[in-house]
Amino acid sequence: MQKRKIPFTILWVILAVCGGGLVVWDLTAFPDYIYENPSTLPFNHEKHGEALGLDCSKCHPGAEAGIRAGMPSKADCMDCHNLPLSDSPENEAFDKALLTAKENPFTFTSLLPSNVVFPHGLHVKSGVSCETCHGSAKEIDAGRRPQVRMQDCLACHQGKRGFPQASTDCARCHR
Amino acid sequence: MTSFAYMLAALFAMIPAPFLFKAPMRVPLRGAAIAIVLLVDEVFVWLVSSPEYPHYELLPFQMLALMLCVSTLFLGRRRRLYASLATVLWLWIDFFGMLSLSYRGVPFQWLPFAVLPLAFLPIFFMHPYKKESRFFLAVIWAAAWILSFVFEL
Amino acid sequence: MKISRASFLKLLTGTFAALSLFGCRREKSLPKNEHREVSSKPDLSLWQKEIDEARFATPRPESLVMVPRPGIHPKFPDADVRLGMAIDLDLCDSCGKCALACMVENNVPRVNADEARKGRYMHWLELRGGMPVMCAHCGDAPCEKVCPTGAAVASPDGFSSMVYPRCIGTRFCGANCPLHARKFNYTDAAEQGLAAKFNPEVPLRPQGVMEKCSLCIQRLQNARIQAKTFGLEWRGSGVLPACAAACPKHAIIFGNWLDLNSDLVRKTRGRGIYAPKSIAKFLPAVVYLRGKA
Amino acid sequence: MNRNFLIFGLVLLLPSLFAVDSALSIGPASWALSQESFWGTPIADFVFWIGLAHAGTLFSAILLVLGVRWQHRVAFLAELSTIAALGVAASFPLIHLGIPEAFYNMIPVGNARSMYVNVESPLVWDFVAIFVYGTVSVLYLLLHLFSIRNASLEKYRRPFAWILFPLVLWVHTIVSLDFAVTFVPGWQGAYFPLYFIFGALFSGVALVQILVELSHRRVRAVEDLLIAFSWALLAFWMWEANVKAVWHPELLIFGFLVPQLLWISKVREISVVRALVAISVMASLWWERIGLVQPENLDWTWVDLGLASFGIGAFCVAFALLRILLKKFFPQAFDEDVMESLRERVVSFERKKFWISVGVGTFAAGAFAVYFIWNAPAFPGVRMIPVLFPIGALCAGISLSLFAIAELWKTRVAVMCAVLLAVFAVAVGGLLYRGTDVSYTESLTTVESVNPALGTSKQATAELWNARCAACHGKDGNLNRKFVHEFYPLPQTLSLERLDSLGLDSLSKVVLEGRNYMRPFRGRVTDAEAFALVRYMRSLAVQKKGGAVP
Repeated sequence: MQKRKIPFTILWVILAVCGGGLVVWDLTAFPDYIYENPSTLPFNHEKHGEALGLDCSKCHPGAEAGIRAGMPSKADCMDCHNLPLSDSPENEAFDKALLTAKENPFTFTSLLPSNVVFPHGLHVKSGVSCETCHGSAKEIDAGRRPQVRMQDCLACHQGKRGFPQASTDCARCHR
Repeated sequence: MTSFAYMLAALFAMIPAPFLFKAPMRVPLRGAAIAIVLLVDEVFVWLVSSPEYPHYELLPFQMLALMLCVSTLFLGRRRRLYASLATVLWLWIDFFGMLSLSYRGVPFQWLPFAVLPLAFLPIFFMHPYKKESRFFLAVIWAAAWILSFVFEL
Repeated sequence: MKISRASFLKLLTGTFAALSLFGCRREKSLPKNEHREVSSKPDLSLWQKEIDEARFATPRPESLVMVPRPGIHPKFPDADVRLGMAIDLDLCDSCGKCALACMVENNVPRVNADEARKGRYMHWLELRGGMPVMCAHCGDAPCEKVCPTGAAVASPDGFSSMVYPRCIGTRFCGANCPLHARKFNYTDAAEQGLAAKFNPEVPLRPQGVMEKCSLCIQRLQNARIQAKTFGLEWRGSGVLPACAAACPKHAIIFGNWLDLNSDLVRKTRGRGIYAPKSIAKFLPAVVYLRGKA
Repeated sequence: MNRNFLIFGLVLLLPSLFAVDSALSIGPASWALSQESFWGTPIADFVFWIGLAHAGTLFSAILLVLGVRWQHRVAFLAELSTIAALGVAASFPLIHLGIPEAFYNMIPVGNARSMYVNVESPLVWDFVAIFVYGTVSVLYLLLHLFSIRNASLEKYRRPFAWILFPLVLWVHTIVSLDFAVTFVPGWQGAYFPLYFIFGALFSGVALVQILVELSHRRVRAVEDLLIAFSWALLAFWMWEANVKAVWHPELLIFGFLVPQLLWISKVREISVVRALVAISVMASLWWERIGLVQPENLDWTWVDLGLASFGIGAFCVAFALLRILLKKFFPQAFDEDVMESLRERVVSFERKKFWISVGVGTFAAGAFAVYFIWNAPAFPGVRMIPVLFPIGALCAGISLSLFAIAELWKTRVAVMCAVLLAVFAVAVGGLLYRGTDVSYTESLTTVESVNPALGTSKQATAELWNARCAACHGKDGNLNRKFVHEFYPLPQTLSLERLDSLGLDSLSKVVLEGRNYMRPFRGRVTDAEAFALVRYMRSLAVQKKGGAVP
């Protein structure tokens, strides 16, 4: 009995290390970030996108040609919302909130580190659609945020994600 | 540095080889003796060579390694162990010396590393006290010495 | 308390089940924005003052030797871009406008009085004896060889780049740079209010990393991105680093050494090309012009 | 002895913890460095302590390999000092780093970001070699301890010594290459590997001499070695003086002349003199490293001195604690008679298992080389070799230890140990592969409304049109019917004729000031962009009509 104890203890330790390791792995592996709209303006991407034939870059200037995609200013909203567009309660709530909103009602904390440049326009031109990283309008409305992970950048740049290969030189993206 | 001075260095280095391990000596005395041989080698290199020669910094130590290698031919016991250790010392000095020189732009020289390991053939596969294996070893060490100069030019 | 084997097994299984359930939780709230508040409208005269101070710390110019015209980067023999600069010492009157422009463009911090006394200025572009000296972007760069993590790495565009997040501050690159062009962030300048975010395009460097002249990499990247977005090829045209743009005498010429029509190649034709003696053998891309060839 | 060591160590260690705290919290700014001289006393202390660590290996492994009959007691003392000194030595490079918590970036494994360490850099060799040296030294010490209890393990000691013997020399060679491969004039030297090895062994022997004196014993052979090494160092110092034209008389006095006192037998009999000679040797070698790392004198701060004191204090405390700990678990190792009897033991050589282990090591090193050549973009050729040997030695040492474990307990235990080790290695490797979440503090930016300044070229204007105008006017100049039809009264079509009749100037004014349902764009587009947009609109109208684009 005494003799058999050591191997069993080791077995349990192995199991514990395996299991514990996997759990730690799971907990710390990159999850999706969930984002709550900090703005007072309720906004619905789904109702604005394909349904109206609008491009992302209408409200996010630069999203399809610039380096960064900006957020819409109040004036950008007012381009259309100066008219009562529909009589749905959602729209009325939005119009009401817009009246008292400040000049830049939407701000956005970019998860992209400030030492990295991600040229939105260049990616769109190479065939990487907005949905590739940001997800569908529905997902965006649900609060999903793109995962900014260098390994994802690299997998794509190395041609492993179905897009053409691109440079993996540090100095192309890091500054 | 001329090739003549280089050959002279080899001869000069080998002079103390037969005597150094002949007599039983106390450890501090033997250490001092080897160090003095090294010092004399340094003075010799300082006289005949110049710092422009890329292996200038290494030369006294290569001479010492050659001397230690040759001296194992005159050992009475454990010749196999000490001959292999001395050859490894030589390889060590050459490899790491050239590695650090290569960072300074001196091209890395492969030939000594092709030749010196051949010394292990007679050390391990032939009788260490036979004349032939001693001769082989001497030839290989001499070749390593010559080649590391010839291919530097 | 004595635990029987069966109950121990149950306990273990239960724990695993609980932990695995916990592991299924796969969402996370956003990280806090750690971006420090730094002034973006600081008093430029403070920076100017430091440049004037630093001039006294480096009174001697680098000794120059003649070098051949910079060409292909040895690590990228197939590249058709080798960005570089030529500084015309015949035109330069060491006004120091380039140094200030560099600091403003790249958010180079000032240092506190204690650091200044020890000569730990952060200036990417130094005036050594009135001569503008910055990283020479060597082709055979000593810093890149010894960086353990690969934070100092050559770019296929022919310059030597620095990836700050990868840097762990061994400072080997700085020790190995004969030109002493690399600067170490000894203190957290943003915390002391000595750094300013003049340029939102450039990150502030944290304490403990190395930095150096990047050839205004943000401008190069932007120019390349702009050109490629519109489907054009970019070979180093249409962009100037901050120092070259700021030079009132146009003594700093920027361009692509491999583009025979670039400003750089045309203006250096027939001129004497020099490099600091300490790094002349490392194929620098930033060189000095003096007199005729 | 243990108590005195502990007290002496704590007296030095506790105050110096302030220096360590300051070095870690303030960073490298707290000790003497400049923007030109980036390496300071921590590096000198590191080289010094890693040198002291060599003593244990010299006395137990190297002499065992060379077939010198040696006192187990001294070897054991030296082995303990190796472990303690190695721990101290390893802490200095971490203190030295600008970002100490990111040290793992030097570990040569791949990661998900395809970032591979630069195996050309001596620091990577250094990191690997010291890690391996530490691990293998601990394994060797354990083997030694278990072999005292269990004579069947004795046959593994010499094979293990054969792995450790080249490794220890390799480690210090690599430490020397940290300096020798650089372009710093004072650090260059192709002869540094040998020079550093002898310096390390010299200081290590001096340390053992002190430890022997403190345990009130006398080992003449150690004193002899001290003299022998002092002569070797003389030769190196002379050569350095010749090559670099620097002259350090203080080193020759305290490092060479003082040890020569031991030739005089009357003086040599005095215990205090022997200890003082050893201290003088150690001090001169420490000073030599300081002079090497910082050729020009910088103003030392209290942290510099504090870190030096930390080294001594931490060593003494670690050494004493190790002895107290081991006395509890391995009382035989502290038993005079047992240790004396070991000297007579016949040491055989476990040939088969040694060669299997060497094979494992060779395979591991080869696999690492292949893995790196496969993944890392530029193969550094011969510059990779320094890192290969420690990797091989680590695997060979582990495999030999597993054989010893199998001998000591059972094969099953050894297999389980191997599995556990593999799991641990995979877990750590996986974590390293995955990397950390956010590695950069100043990381996130706030995005607000921005105007992407694209310029006014034809392509840029087209992009601007698509972004700003196409929502209503359509990408092709036809109205976006999906949107406009639903919400607005239909406006007049913008035909070429209508555009021309209005004129480009007034149209660009409409863009800026707005008209009817169209809101003003002033502030969102510049005047030049507005004009370019109008021209683009006209070109679209021309295209629509079937004409060529101007």
